[in-house]
Amino acid sequence: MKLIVAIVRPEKLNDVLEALYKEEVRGLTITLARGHGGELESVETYRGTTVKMALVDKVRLDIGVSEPFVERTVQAIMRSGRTGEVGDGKIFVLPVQKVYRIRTGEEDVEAVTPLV
Amino acid sequence: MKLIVAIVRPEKLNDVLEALYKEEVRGLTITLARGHGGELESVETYRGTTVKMALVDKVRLDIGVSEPFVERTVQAIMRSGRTGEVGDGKIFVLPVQKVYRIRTGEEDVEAVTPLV
Amino acid sequence: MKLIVAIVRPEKLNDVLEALYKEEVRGLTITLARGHGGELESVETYRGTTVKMALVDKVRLDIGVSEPFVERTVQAIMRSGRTGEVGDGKIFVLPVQKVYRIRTGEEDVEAVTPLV
Amino acid sequence: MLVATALVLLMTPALAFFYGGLVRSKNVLNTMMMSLASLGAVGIAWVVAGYSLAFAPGNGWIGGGAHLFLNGVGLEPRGSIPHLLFMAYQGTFAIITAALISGAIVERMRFGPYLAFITLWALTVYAPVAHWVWGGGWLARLGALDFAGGTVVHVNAGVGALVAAVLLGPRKDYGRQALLPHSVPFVLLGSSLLWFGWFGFNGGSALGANASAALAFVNTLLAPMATLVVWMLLDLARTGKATAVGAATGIVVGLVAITPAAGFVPPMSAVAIGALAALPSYYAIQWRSRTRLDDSLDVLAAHGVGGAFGALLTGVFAARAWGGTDGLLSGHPAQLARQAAAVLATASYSAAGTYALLKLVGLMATMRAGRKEEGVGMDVPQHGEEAYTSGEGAILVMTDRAPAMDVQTREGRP
Amino acid sequence: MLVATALVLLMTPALAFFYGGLVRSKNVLNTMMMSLASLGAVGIAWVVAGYSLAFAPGNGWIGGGAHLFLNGVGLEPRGSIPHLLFMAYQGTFAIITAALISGAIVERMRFGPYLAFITLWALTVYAPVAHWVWGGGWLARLGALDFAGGTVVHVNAGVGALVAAVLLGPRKDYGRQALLPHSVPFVLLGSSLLWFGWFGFNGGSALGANASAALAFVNTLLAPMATLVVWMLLDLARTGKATAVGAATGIVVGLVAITPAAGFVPPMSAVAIGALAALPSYYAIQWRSRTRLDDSLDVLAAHGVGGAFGALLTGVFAARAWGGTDGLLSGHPAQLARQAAAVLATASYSAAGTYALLKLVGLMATMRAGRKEEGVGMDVPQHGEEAYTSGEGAILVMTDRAPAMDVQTREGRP
Amino acid sequence: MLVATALVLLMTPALAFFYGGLVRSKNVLNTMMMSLASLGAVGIAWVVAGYSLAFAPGNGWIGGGAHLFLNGVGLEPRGSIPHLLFMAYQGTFAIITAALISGAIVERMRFGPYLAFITLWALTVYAPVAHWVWGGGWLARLGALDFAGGTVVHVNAGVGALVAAVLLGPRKDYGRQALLPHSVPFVLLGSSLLWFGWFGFNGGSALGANASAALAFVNTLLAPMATLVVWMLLDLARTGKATAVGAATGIVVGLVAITPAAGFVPPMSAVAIGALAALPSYYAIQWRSRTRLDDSLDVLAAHGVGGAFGALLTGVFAARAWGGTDGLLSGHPAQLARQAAAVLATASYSAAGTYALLKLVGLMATMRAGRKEEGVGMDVPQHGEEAYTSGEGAILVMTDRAPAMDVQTREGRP
Ligand SMILES: Nc1ncnc2c1ncn2[C@@H]1O[C@H](COP(=O)(O)OP(=O)(O)O)[C@@H](O)[C@H]1O
Ligand SMILES: Nc1ncnc2c1ncn2[C@@H]1O[C@H](COP(=O)(O)OP(=O)(O)O)[C@@H](O)[C@H]1O
Ligand SMILES: Nc1ncnc2c1ncn2[C@@H]1O[C@H](COP(=O)(O)OP(=O)(O)O)[C@@H](O)[C@H]1O
Repeated sequence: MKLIVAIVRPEKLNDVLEALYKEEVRGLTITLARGHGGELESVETYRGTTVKMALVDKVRLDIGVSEPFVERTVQAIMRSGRTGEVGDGKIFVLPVQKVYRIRTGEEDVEAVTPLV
Repeated sequence: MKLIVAIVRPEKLNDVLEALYKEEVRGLTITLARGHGGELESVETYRGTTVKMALVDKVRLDIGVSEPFVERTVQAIMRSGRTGEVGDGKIFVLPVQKVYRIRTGEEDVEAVTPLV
Repeated sequence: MKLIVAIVRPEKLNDVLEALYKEEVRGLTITLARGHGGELESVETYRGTTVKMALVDKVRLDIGVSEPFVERTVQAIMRSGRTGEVGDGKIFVLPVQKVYRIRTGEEDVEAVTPLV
Repeated sequence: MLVATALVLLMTPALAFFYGGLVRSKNVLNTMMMSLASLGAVGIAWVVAGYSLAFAPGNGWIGGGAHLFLNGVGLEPRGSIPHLLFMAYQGTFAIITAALISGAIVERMRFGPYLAFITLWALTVYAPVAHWVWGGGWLARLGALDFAGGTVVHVNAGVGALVAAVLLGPRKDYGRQALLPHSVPFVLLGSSLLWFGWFGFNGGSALGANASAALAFVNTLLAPMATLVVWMLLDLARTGKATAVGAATGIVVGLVAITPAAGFVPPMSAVAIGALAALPSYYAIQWRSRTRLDDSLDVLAAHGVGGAFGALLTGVFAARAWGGTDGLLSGHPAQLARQAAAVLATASYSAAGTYALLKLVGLMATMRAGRKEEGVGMDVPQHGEEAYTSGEGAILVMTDRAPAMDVQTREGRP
Repeated sequence: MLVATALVLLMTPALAFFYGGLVRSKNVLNTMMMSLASLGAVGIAWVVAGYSLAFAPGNGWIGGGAHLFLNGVGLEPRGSIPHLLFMAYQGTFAIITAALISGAIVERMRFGPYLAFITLWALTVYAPVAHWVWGGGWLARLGALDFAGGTVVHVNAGVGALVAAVLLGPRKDYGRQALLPHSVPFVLLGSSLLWFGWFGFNGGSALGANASAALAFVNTLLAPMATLVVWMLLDLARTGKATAVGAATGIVVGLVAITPAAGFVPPMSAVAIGALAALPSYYAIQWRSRTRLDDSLDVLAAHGVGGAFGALLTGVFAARAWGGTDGLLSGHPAQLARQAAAVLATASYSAAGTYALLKLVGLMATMRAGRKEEGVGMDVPQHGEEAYTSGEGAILVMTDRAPAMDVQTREGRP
Repeated sequence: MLVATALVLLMTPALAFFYGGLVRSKNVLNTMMMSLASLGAVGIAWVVAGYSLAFAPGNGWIGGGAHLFLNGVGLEPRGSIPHLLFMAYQGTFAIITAALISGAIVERMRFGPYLAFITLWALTVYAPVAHWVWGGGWLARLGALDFAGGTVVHVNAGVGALVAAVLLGPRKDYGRQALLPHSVPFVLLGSSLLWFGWFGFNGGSALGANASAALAFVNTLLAPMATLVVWMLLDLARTGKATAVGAATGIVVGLVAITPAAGFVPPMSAVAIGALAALPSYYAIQWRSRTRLDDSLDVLAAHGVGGAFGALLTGVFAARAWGGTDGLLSGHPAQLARQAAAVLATASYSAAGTYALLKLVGLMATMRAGRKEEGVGMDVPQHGEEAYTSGEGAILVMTDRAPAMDVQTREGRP
């Protein structure tokens, strides 16, 4: 089991969700985040105060997947989240020791398999 | 040391916090998130536009615990966060290499023991 | 590769960012969170209702770093995020299996090295 | 009068913001719609029949059918203003009174039954009471003073709210979880616009830009100032902190309390009424929040108690020299008794009428939203919308296509 | 009249909130500025030349140059009010009409070209049409009825909006993603304040506090009530849910539809106009959202369709007894033809004029924001601000220092 | 006049939104309460003593005690309006003037001392200055022109704000972090409602619906339009982006600048005053933000500088033909000198008085919140509330139980 944490551009989120959908990745959780990297900073002014926004809006996806899905998921995000400009984001693959489905108490692989 | 990441329903958060409190889990961090799983999607309309909300509001808990607490914490969340309907959420248990308490610099087990 | 997850006070965020900047940590992602720990709870009243806020605003930083940076990063956060009062927060160091840069597909160390 | 009517109309949206700010964000649209829909439903009901029932010639208890569908309501003067304008002005009062009740049942009553309820309420509870006091009915003959609606509007709505809250029962999380206002600035916006609109409510009730209007106007300025000060002091004494929700509530209570008295008492008495009125409402709110009575936005405490207290104080402070009948302080305790009679009569009728209507509506349809709906919030299930959206993760549905369309949209794009 | 002018002025910020609530939060400042800037740009253009072009003596098509720079516009009466005040009142109409168009092109038009466009539009499209109807031009002579601007304001703006939406093209995500309102409470605030301000718009158009004003006023109250009710019923029938955005839209459509008729029809006809007007606009919105026509905030459906329909219904319901010329129902079908002529003439001229102006502005500057700018939202690139900020991670820049200053600030502090 | 008073009353909540939008969300309630509380504290102080000190017969420096507690203030006319109404109208001016000062010390001054300060300020600084200019005091005799309060209100508040900002010192993060407005739409709402209310402020100062009121009204419309245009152009020239906060500020500056001149200058001069007034305030703000002077919301630059500049320009543009005394352009440079004298006198007295009062209040209580309180924000420690809550994690406390109750609540529920 792995937890894939991806930071992507908010304007690309719909594309990423679509790509994941096609790869049959069904469960995921997203969080609004703000990132700091090599991106161009945007300058804003409020009355006399000029401000550089060093943090740029991003979306974070947390996706728990079983081993066979790891590569497909990563590739799908990379394909669909890319614009080629600085700021496209990162993907981290974290080891997971255990996964539970709260509703049923199922564990690990069963916990992330949709029961449709 | 483990980091327990739980995704639960926002309307269940108070119950979960209460259950954790009884298990003497004292430290945790929550984040507002939105999830996508097998839940029924809700349909909304704005003027002529009809929209399916594919993402449902969830709350994410991050709880750093020492080994002996892992099982109790997981069970407490499973008990209190369950409604039995699709969408109750998941729990991930991640390995942690090191924990620090910023205030004192304490490490690992001491770092997560409350000092009341 | 490690993922450093730090929970800090929002009023200390600017100091932490500055300290990380000096340590040449360039990439990071932040999320607004709320924490529960040993902090003094604040009491609020709305009409006849009195309420204890058990959750305090915090900021969560996720920083992916290569091994040589781990210690410097942790120390920088500890130094700059400390006030000495209860509630300063925690740092978790998680193992990471793989990192990708979405823009280029670079992996691991290259993925977190800025390309200025 | 044109301006006064516009100002009173504005009070209903103001109420929408006052109430909307006090609820949780998942119910804000539902709460606001409960006020705004009154502009449509009650407004049209008023035109069709309400006005006639309240103001057409009838007996001491109810008006007649002479003005149904605005029959015979034209531009000829009624008193000093065109009849049509008088009808419109009175209509805005009916609208806001019905909307006030919604504060007792927000976050749990279904929208359809609510609409039916307030429309019927305006016709069968509000219109008769308005007739009693302003349409030449028995309370008018008795000599009860109600300048701009302390009993007709506020006691009436407050008691209706109490009955509605009891019949619907508390919200599922009431008393278990903290149910906090999602936007206090909206509450402040609402109470400010209410104050602004109330100048039309009280000032306009003199039906002309004369000395009586000026007095009512100034009193409407002074009383809430005093209530605001006393409320902040009570807050400071109790917890050391002057709350913003409290300030907004204090302003509204002051406005309510001065309403029956506005054109009948001297200005320093208005200050006294405002100051005194803070006390019963303040403690009523404190007490209510410790009971199982989930009058969610404290309509009873603010409007019922404030209105009743104001009506009684009118009997105390009214002075012939300032346009009223002499009250207790001018040596006529009888006036106080008349005021008490008006309050009691209104409260009893409102309680009975509201009870009967809600039972009736309850027979026709389920009034209360399910527990799950309450958990999700009323906005999405009842109105198909969220108040604040980010749009992410929302999938567009093409309404003219087959059910499989969302996959198709996802894949069939250029 | 002073009050009426102030109320109409308030409509432009009200529109800013109505429109601002409907867009995504990354575009809200841009959208609101599009309305507010009209207060400056169009307002000054009106003083300099617009008023003269519309109301100075001229021929049937356009006014003259006699009142350029307010020359000869003083405190002497024009009709029953001071000439200066008449100028100001008319100016507030020009401002809001130009601002209305912005609803068609929000979230994608650059701000500078927009300013140039609406300023020119007010002078070359609005001013002549105002002259035709109210300045003694050919439509006035023809006998077309337009009490407060159904054609001049609403048909004119609606058609202009259509042309602008077509020329600019849809937003990049239009029809692909759901573009949802970021704050429905703001939409409700905007529509409520619009209603409040509209009393000045219609009530003030009688140019005095007389019986005609009272009629116009009451009709402005009744028509939107009816539209609101019908709109909610249509919503309930279609999806089972009465939407809040729908309610706000219904109110505006009712206001638009009664505008040309306000002082000419009896009150029950106002109710009828309001109720009927819901239908075409409701279905126009349903239809529009399924096309590629990205008239983003439905200016055409609400103002163009609503205004045209209202103007025609004026020809149906107008009655001499209530201040109008007799219409169809009073046995004069000719009036309906005159109304249709006015609508057609305005629509044609507005279409042609808007087209020409946008082509002209397009020659001078790029009108449309880039895809990337659209993605980021217009607020930061066009206005250098965000609507809602938390301030975290914002680095202060000392404007009087060298470019390296932010590092210096970071390190050089005490 | 009734309407004008209501409009001026609305300006104080409008100010609450203007200021509240400009601060960080953790301080918004505190900031809004600083304006709203003035409605209570200063309002009551005005009734008790302020009105008498300003308008009862006295000497050239201060009024007398004849009208304490509204003694002798009734419905008899004073000039053309009831005396009581005159008192109320003037009261709304005192309230807003005191509230304006709060912009200089938001996000750090404790609420109790603030209340004490503005109440005393209204009595000892505002009331005398109002007496000098409008109560028949020495500036009135000198012949200084101040139509609606350029010096009395704006210079007075602006200088008071400067002194308060200096004495309290900058916020702890000022100049180190970016302190950004949390809701620019609220700022726009506030400035729009200010404009709307200002028609009462300037239009009402003619004390009647006459030609002078019409002139004041139209000038209040035109001047801010010009300021808005110039401000946007200055913004575009400096950074290429027309900011929304700038537009809101520009509107307020234009309103301030025309205030002393509104009923004395021809309309094209109002345009000129509006346009010119943008410059000093714009550059004052640019300059101020680079200093250590944390006049947080630029009260000095907008109101002090704008008011002083407007008062001087009144001496330049005033014309007997339009209701004023002849000014510089009409060949009477002496008027300019008189204006300068009025500005200087007001500024000096305000500076001295504010300084003395703050020192006095500082002796009684700690005025400044602690660093930690500043970090957390003023809302929770000072008012016991948050502006925007989600309610999650809030534990209900039963107020009538023992301190151990929250555990008990957690466990003792059904
Ligand atoms: N080391 C890191 N740890 C966590 N998040 C990172 C890290 N580096 C970058 N990010 C996230 O990725 C986003 C884009 O990264 P950046 O380095 O600017 O672009 P790119 O990946 O295209 O070179 C950042 O805004 C931040 O949210
Ligand atoms: N693989 C996953 N990775 C991360 N989060 C998930 C995953 N699967 C589900 N979730 C989260 O759990 C929530 C509920 O999951 P779902 O599968 O719909 O219900 P259930 O667990 O009851 O079958 C989702 O909304 C999402 O937030
Ligand atoms: N075990 C934990 N897991 C996750 N987050 C924690 C944990 N303990 C504390 N935190 C976070 O750290 C914050 C401060 O912790 P707390 O224990 O109160 O203070 P301190 O670290 O100074 O003793 C909490 O608000 C919470 O966000």
